Amino acid sequence: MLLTKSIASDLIDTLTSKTIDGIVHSVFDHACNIQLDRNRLVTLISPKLPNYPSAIKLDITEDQKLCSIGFKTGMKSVINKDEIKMPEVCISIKLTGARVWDSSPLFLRSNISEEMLNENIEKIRDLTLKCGEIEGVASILDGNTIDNNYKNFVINSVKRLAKGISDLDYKEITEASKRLIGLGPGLTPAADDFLLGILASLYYMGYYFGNNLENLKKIAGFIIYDLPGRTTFISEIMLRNGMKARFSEPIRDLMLAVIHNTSVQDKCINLLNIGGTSGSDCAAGIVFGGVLMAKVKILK
Amino acid sequence: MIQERIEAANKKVMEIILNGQPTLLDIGIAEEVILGMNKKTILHAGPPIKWEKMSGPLKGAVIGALIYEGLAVDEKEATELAASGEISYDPCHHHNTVGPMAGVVSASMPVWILQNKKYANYSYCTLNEGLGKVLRYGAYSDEVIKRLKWIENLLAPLLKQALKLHGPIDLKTMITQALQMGDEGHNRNRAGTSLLIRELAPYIIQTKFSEKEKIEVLKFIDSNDHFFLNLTMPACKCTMDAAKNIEFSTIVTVMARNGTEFGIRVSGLGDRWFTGPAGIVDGLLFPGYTAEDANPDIGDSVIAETAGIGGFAMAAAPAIVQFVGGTAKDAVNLTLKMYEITAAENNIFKIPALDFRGTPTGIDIRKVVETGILPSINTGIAHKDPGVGQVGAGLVKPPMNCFEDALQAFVEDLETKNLV
Amino acid sequence: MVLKYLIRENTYYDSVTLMIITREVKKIEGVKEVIVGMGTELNKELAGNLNLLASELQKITPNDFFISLDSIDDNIAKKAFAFVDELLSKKKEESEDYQPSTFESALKYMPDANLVLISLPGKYAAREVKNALLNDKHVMLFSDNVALEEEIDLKKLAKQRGLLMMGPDCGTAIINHVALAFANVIRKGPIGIVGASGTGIQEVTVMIDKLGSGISQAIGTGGRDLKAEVGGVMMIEGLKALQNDHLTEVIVLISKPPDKEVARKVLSILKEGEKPSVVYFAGGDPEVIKEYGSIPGLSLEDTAHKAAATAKGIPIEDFTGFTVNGIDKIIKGETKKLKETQRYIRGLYTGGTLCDEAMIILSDLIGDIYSNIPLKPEGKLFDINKSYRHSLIDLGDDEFTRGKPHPMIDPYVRQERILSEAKDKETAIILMDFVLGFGSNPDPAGEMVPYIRKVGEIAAKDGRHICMISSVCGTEEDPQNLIEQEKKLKEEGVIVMPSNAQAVRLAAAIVLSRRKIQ
Amino acid sequence: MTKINELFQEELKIINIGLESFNENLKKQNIKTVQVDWKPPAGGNKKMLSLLDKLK
Repeated sequence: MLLTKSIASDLIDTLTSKTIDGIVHSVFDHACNIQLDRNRLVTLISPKLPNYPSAIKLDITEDQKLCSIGFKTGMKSVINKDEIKMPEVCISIKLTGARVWDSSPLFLRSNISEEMLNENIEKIRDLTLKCGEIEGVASILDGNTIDNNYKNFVINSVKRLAKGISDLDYKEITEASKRLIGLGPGLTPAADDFLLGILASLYYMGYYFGNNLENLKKIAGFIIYDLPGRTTFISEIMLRNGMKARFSEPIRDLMLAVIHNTSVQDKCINLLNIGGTSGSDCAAGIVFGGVLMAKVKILK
Repeated sequence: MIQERIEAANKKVMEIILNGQPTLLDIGIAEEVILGMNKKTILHAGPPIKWEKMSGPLKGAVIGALIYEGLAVDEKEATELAASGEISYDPCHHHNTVGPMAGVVSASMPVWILQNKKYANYSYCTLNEGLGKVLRYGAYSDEVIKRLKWIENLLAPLLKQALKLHGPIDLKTMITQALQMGDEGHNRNRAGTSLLIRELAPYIIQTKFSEKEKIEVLKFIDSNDHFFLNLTMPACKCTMDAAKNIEFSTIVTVMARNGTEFGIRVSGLGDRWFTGPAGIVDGLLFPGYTAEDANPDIGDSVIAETAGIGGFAMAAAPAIVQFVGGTAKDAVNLTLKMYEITAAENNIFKIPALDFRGTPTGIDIRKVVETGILPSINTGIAHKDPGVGQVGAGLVKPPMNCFEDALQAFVEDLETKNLV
Repeated sequence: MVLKYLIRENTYYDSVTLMIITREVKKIEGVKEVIVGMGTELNKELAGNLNLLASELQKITPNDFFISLDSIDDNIAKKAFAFVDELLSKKKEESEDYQPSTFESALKYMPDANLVLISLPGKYAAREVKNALLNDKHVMLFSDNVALEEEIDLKKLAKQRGLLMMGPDCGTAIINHVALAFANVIRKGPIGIVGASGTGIQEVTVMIDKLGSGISQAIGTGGRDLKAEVGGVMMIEGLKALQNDHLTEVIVLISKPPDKEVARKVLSILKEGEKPSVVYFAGGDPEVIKEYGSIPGLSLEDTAHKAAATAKGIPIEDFTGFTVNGIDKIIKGETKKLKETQRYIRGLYTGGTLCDEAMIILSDLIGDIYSNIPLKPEGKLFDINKSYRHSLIDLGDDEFTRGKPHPMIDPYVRQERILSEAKDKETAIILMDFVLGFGSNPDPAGEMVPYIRKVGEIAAKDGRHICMISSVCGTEEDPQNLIEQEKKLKEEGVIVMPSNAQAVRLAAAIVLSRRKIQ
Repeated sequence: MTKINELFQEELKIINIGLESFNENLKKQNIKTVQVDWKPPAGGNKKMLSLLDKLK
């Protein structure tokens, strides 16, 4: 029997005393996705990964790989609030007693100066270019030196998205994000990570500038308006969570560091270290969204 | 042409390393036995570093040492003094010395005195303070200072007497035995510590100290599995020191970290350091700590891997395989991988699980760069804040650029000599 | 420019793996562009913008993984995908046996290794080959995409050191009765072979086995060895070694028609030696061979027959007939069943040299043959996906595989193609090869069975009968087992001939007998 | 006797660098092999490769 270290708070509603069935959707070294239905997902992660929405962190060692425990794609699983069972391989994961990791947003007032805020955003830009993987969408942070397929493809859409947000032109926002969702390699395509970063900046920077959260949510909603069927299932869930301002621990930590001017560098490096290009693409989104919000400040 | 020269030089270096005879001679006071030390000198682990750049544990240890030496009464005074420029900081490695974790050595600390009998060079290391809140992890509370004083006033004098009665101890043989008893000489020192007690106990009894004091000392050593680490390290140090400065050799003679940077020295490149950022240890944390709490890699103890034990002898220590993936085979594969980057197999340190094959010894920078395989180091993890102590243990790798920079410097050296 | 793609439905890889793939594939020389990702609309559009969107990619969904790449030629694409496959399947099982990281360290684990088998991406291969040769190890180099200059240098080095250097692009060899890369399990015997073609060696060794004889060694040289630039270095070294080998009594040489000078050089080596030799220069002039005292082989099968006869000391005759009884009855029966519109042979080959052999035989017997790898330029198919008159297709040619493994491993291309041939009212005969042995698909016949049935159904609906003729290149000792494979085909009504050449001749005979009736 | 002819007398012992399926096929034939876990030298870093080559 496996024990659980922590469980994301948004899963509390999903997992009740009623037992539901799920199918193992995909297995990686440190994560295993279980699909419950078209809209719901539970992710088992090893302690090596940070907490994120819909994730359950298993109490195993960091070196232990999930595939070596026996999880396999297509396997049936039975889930309720106490336990996840995989009858085919006799795995049982005990959920009771796990710490709850609160995946909801942490909006706290900050009175740091705008210059400081901008500096922090620039710091993220520098770090991403220096330490990040800029083979994906993150390459757009760089002026002209890098030339790759993604950059050329996204640059116009990104510009349109910026204009859409600053003009509050919902149609333009939707059209532009439609040109981004699902683009790039990976389980979470690069442009999706980028959009997630924009959502993070939209919410946290937007809150700093005193925007009404309902307005921010509306824009977020339009950004992912055309989500269904445009990207992978996992990415879809990730963006839906982002729309609700639910972000992974490294993203939330970085945004809090930016707003409250704490250890931006450390938190940014943490984010950049996330799987492949994902962290860097997301950081690029944060920079892009951050610069945009610094310009727009209060949305009309 | 040049290849032959390098091979010849490396062969010589390996002969020196393999022929080393580290022997425990005595215990002395740092200021009296270590060259170039005075009251205002603080030696530390790793490559050179300024006060401002020091990480939490190292700063804490410096503060503790200044209080211990009576140069400051409290943290505030010590911090001021530390930053004043009055204190000279120097790596242990510049003084034939090594220190675990923060590796801080100050003037009045007792030190083990070792000699490489074959080449007549000496090395030094402090006595291990035990577990919990200790100076080497940057703790400097009263109990820490008190223990240091106890070491100075009882432990060291008593062991010095016992050693005198016993005579010199051949450490190479003792380390060899420990490897065959499940130690790898870095993260596990239980067998070595046991062997040492067994060897010294009859003589501790014969010392002129009181019953109570003898019991205190024996209990102290017994309570600390890592007591022997502070002998393994200087044993490796005097072995490796004899092999430095051999022209054309690409063998690494020093690896060390100060909590901020990782540094290496290469035999054919003299006293130059090649440094890069110290890594974060990938390992198991003690309950209640998270990766956030961990300080970057710190300590001179990686001299063990430099000399062919520690992580390189992982296959010898099945008891601590949870650090490397969980199975004994993982441990064996880890050791096997190290043969890819080393110049020789040890003639004395043997691994039972590999049919008594010698441990991979003598890291060749060329092989590291060519294969992309970095030395695998077993190590403890210090809390990033001073005074908290050890929070876990695991594996760490040096930054690749140390080896790349060293290789580049090596080639440039040859170019100025018109040899390539 | 060659466009290739690979799709894996409902498959997920982490982005680290995909990044490595993108990086590593882009590093391969000759790869112009590559895109790796999930099949989202935008990824497909991006692929389109980069001219990397094959029409099949349109159908995939966001939960399907795909790779599409553009490279300068087929070989590079093939290599790139083999490499991708390897990267994707690289699941390091925990606690597996230790694998040393370099050739040098492998030597420590096996200091007495005598052969190094190399199948790295071409641009890395030469360095390792050189290393192996300098350590006095024989080499089989499976990789292609090795520069001609490198091949020349490496072979020179090998010759200097008296070592074998098989390849580059050497797909088949049997040394000391060990099948290397793609090869069959062949009985021991007195016939030694040196060949510049992989499937060529497979067919000849298999035929020798079927004829009750066996081989001593089968050395591959790689396809370019007999070019003027390389000068047949390894062919000559191989022949000399066989001449000095006391277990070899008869020598067989297999190659496409070589450079004239090289041919003379090679033939004179055979002439100097005392051992009888059979030489097959596919479609080449037999007179030159006779001039030097060697026996010319007319087909791969004839080559095997002559070698076996020589070894047994029985008279040598050209073999252009059949070894099965009642062949006339088969011809008559099949001819009767064909409708008037059914006039043409359609050959669907997985082995390139077998396809070549078939074209050589057929063009002699029934005239012009069309193909994607024609003997003469005017025989080139206008559209390789659509057969025209008598068409013989090499499905192993890169134009077909498009990101899939070779059809000897994955029968997909042929499964598709056979159905479109069935629908064509002009198709009279479908000819197929099945290559067994190590390296090949574990059940090539079984994989085709459902499609063969469908062919029957399609034709029957239309009141037609399509004659299916095949040969299985394999032995009873092969992992797939010749008998079982043949049985599967026979049960589906496929006529199974003992060799490719006989299968081809039977097809020709049926076509000719139809012509007579008409 | 040449080295090639010597090879014909010996038991094959093979070092396989590349496709692991070849190695598996050899193992099925009870051949002693060592599979190399090959990676591009110096991780493909051209500068480092040129430095290494200078030392050869």
